[in-house]
Amino acid sequence: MFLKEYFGSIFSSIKSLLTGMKLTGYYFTHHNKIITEEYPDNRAALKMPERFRGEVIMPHDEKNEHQCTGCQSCELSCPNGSIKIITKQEIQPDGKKKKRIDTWVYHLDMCTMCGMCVEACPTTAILMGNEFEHSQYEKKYLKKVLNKPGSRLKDGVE
Amino acid sequence: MKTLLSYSFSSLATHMHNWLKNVITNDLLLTVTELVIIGVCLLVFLILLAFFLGYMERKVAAFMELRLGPNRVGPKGTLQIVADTVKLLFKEGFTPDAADKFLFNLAPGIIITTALLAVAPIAYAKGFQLWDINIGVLYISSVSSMAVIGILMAGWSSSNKYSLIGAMRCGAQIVSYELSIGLSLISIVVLTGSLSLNDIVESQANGWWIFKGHIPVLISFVIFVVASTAEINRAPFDLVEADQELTGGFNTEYAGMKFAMFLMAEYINLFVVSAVAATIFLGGWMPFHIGGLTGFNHIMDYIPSSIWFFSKTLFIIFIIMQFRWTFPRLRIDQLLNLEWKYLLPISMVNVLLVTLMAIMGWHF
Amino acid sequence: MLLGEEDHFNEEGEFVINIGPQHPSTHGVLRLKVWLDGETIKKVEPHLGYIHRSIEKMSESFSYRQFGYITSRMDYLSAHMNNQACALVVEKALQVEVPARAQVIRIILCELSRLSSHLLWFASAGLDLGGVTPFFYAFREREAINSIMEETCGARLTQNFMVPGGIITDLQPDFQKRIKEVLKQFKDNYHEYNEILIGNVIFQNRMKDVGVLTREDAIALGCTGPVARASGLSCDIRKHYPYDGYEKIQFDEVILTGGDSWARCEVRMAEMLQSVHIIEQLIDNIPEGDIVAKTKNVIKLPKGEFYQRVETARGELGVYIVSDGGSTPYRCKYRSPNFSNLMAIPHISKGHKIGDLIAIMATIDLIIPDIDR
Amino acid sequence: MCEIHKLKMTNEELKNSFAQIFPAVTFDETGEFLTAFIPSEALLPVMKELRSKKELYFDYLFCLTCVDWKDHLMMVYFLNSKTHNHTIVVKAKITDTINPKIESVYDIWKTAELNEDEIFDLFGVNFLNHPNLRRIFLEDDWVGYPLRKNYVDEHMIEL
Repeated sequence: MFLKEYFGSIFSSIKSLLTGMKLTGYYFTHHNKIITEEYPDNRAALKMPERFRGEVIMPHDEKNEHQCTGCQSCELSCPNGSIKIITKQEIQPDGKKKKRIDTWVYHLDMCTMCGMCVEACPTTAILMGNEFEHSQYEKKYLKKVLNKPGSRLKDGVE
Repeated sequence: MKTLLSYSFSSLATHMHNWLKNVITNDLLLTVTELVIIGVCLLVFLILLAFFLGYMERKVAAFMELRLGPNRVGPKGTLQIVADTVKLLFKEGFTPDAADKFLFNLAPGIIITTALLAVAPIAYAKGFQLWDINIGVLYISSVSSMAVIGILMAGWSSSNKYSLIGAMRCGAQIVSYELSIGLSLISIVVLTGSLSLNDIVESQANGWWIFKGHIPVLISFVIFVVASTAEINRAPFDLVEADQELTGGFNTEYAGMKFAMFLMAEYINLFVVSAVAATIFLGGWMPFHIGGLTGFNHIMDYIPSSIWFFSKTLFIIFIIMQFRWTFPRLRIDQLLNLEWKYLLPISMVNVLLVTLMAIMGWHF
Repeated sequence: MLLGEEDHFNEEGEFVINIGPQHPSTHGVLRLKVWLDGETIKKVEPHLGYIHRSIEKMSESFSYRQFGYITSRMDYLSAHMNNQACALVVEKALQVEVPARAQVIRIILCELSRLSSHLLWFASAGLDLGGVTPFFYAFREREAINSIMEETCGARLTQNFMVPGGIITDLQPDFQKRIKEVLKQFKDNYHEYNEILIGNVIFQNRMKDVGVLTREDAIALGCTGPVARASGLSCDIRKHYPYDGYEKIQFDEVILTGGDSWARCEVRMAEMLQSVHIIEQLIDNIPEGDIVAKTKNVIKLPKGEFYQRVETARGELGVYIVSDGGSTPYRCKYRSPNFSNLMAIPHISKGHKIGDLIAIMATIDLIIPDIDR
Repeated sequence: MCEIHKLKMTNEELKNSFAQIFPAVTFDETGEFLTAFIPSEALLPVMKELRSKKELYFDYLFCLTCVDWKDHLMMVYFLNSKTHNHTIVVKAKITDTINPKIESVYDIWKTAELNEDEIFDLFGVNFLNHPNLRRIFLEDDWVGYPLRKNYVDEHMIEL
């Protein structure tokens, strides 16, 4: 009885070990199943999903116009304080003074890519971009100004 | 019948000897010079071998794990291991403050020396053997068990608690598994009647022991492979290092060149045990023959003996690597149970069976 | 307290080692102080706080829309469930009805992340025991799940997809197709997990009769999730206190009575299949409609106290909000599953070997940021 | 399952049973769970009764926390019975905010050990008879108790 158990355990153990070796042996000989990618080499083919949240961007159209009214709801909704909007008073052609953005400061180093600013934006002036390679040698490069120099608010956006 | 490669090796050695004899007249100096030349050649060979095995292990692991493996340095990543070696060379070889500095620095040397000593009696090809000692099997089993001294030394002198536990595990593990290795080697010694590796290879001229010796020899082959995996501390028996438990075990505190020596010793040991297994069970450099098929046997004979030897060795190395990349690690008490409850009793009974077989002449 | 302030041996001749804070198998910066007698563990004392970010304190300054996002960083493998708990507690306080479509999508994504979390457990359990290869097999499927998360939610781990009232955006068009592909891939490869690790005799011997947690101890220690269910304790929040429409779904609560590491493994392996089963029920029946219920721009909770629990991949996550009627929580407490499960380690690892401690840690499956919060 | 539901107590029954243990208790039923208020001195005997009494049998302490109400600290114990599946919240008021202390419930529920450590660390409540009271998250020499409302962080960076 003891011997039967003893040898039975040996055989079942060897069987389970051989099952595992069969699997690794199978994958050793089937190189087409390889799942890893050679990352920087596949950059051309690498396409991030459209919704991927990599950074906050502010799209400008060909006339260098953005849609940000400077309402600061993104600044309020940001949990980390990574957005700072500096506004200025701009004199309109009709002589009225209006609040416009001066600089839209984005601290990428503090951003957690939660996307709440984009959710809060009433004019869809900002979006989440797909760029994810943000490494820089110095922290100061991570502080970005999103509105381009000389850009202005698109007409009709309030 | 002499194959090309083995012929050229022995004749090369003879030419060399004759040439040196003309240049150097002093007998002692001649011997020393020849030893130095052989030593340098051997070292270069072993370093290259360690490089190759390191590369092979990475690729084997990678393919089993659905990865590409090294692919950046050199074509197909072949120079990766060179890059790693260069990195290790330039790394600071620091010694911990609380360490026993003499022993700490001595330990890698001892480990690599024991690894190198075991290389001596291996027959690489027909007529190509560094040292045809008549007690080759005994020599190898005794030298390889000396590795425990180096590991204990490294673990104790590091003054690191993890290292100490690793070293203590090593003591228990290597001492236990020596027994099974010895017994499984004895079963072939019994069949051959000689301790010389050369004789053992010669005895397999008409068939390798693994085919001739029925199931008992197969069992001792399996036991030898398992026990020698444990002897050289490779997964699943790598409790001495046990990255996930002891963060590296005995070599936790080592870095740079000293660590590289441990790594090299590991690969040399891997080569040695595989070579011994190939020599003893798979016929060493003997070609594969099937009785009766003369034509087939002739074709087999034309394959150089060194190729036979290295392909058999590589096969066993591959098996041992596959163990490592397939199985999880054992626990220390299970490791000892495996030896004392399973491998040792089985190999003892097995030696009896083999002896009976040898006396009655039941083998082919 | 400095590391290594004790000598190698204390006065009783015990050997004291620190496992962590930097150790390969603590899965983070947990430090276990272990008193050893040879290889045998006499006592374990956890030391925490290496990744303490005071999420509870931070939540006190966040609005009710913001405070959920940071919980993705607690148990980062159950980010959806954590966000869901925060969304649910606000919904409970405001008595908002979540649209049916949002509920179903929530469940699908939660079960998907439970599946991916258990896959990561499988991967790291193999790794902890020295088998590196299972890691990659599990990550193959996990990668596919993460891609879906990336395509749908915009991030792989810290999704921040569930907001008070529903979900943040609608699904992407080929969501159902992608999920079906992943489920097929998972089911096709499920047998490999058994072949490479679960069925392996070494793995089974390492796991069986190791770290036995009895039912009584599981209750007393406050263990939840697969750890408690392996001890025979029925504690699935999805069954006992259903939320988001779990009451309408057919699934089994996996309960085993072994209580050892092996039972914990089996519970998780079975729960993977249950998650697949849940997703399969729902994937073709996602109702049309709104994805988010209307809530005010600035959410203010009524004065009072609210407690909401969800079943994350590791157990019961409770969110306790004390509101003083303002727009930020007055006090926010997360009853995290790992914090309670951690207590099981000192309790059950006594008398085992160091290797067993690693196996126990692997099967308790701790996420350290969730412990420290 | 049927048996569990049969034994599950309603809020009224729970109130009655609780009042038998500790008559001076006050209740609040506005929240999700029945909440019982007891003075902090009476905590330990009441809790022991809650745990051991057959028909109550609160064996599962699933959440243990503290709330700082500026003039007092409120310990909150969420209790559940795994046998009967009823839940109660016990609140104990600590009026002394300078040097708050309360009995540890470690003897009754083992899960309290780390939870009480956490509360000691972040609220500064001293737990009497706790086996190993220590700061688990913060450093041993940390000044102040961060989750108190009057805690001022000198290292805070204004954005």
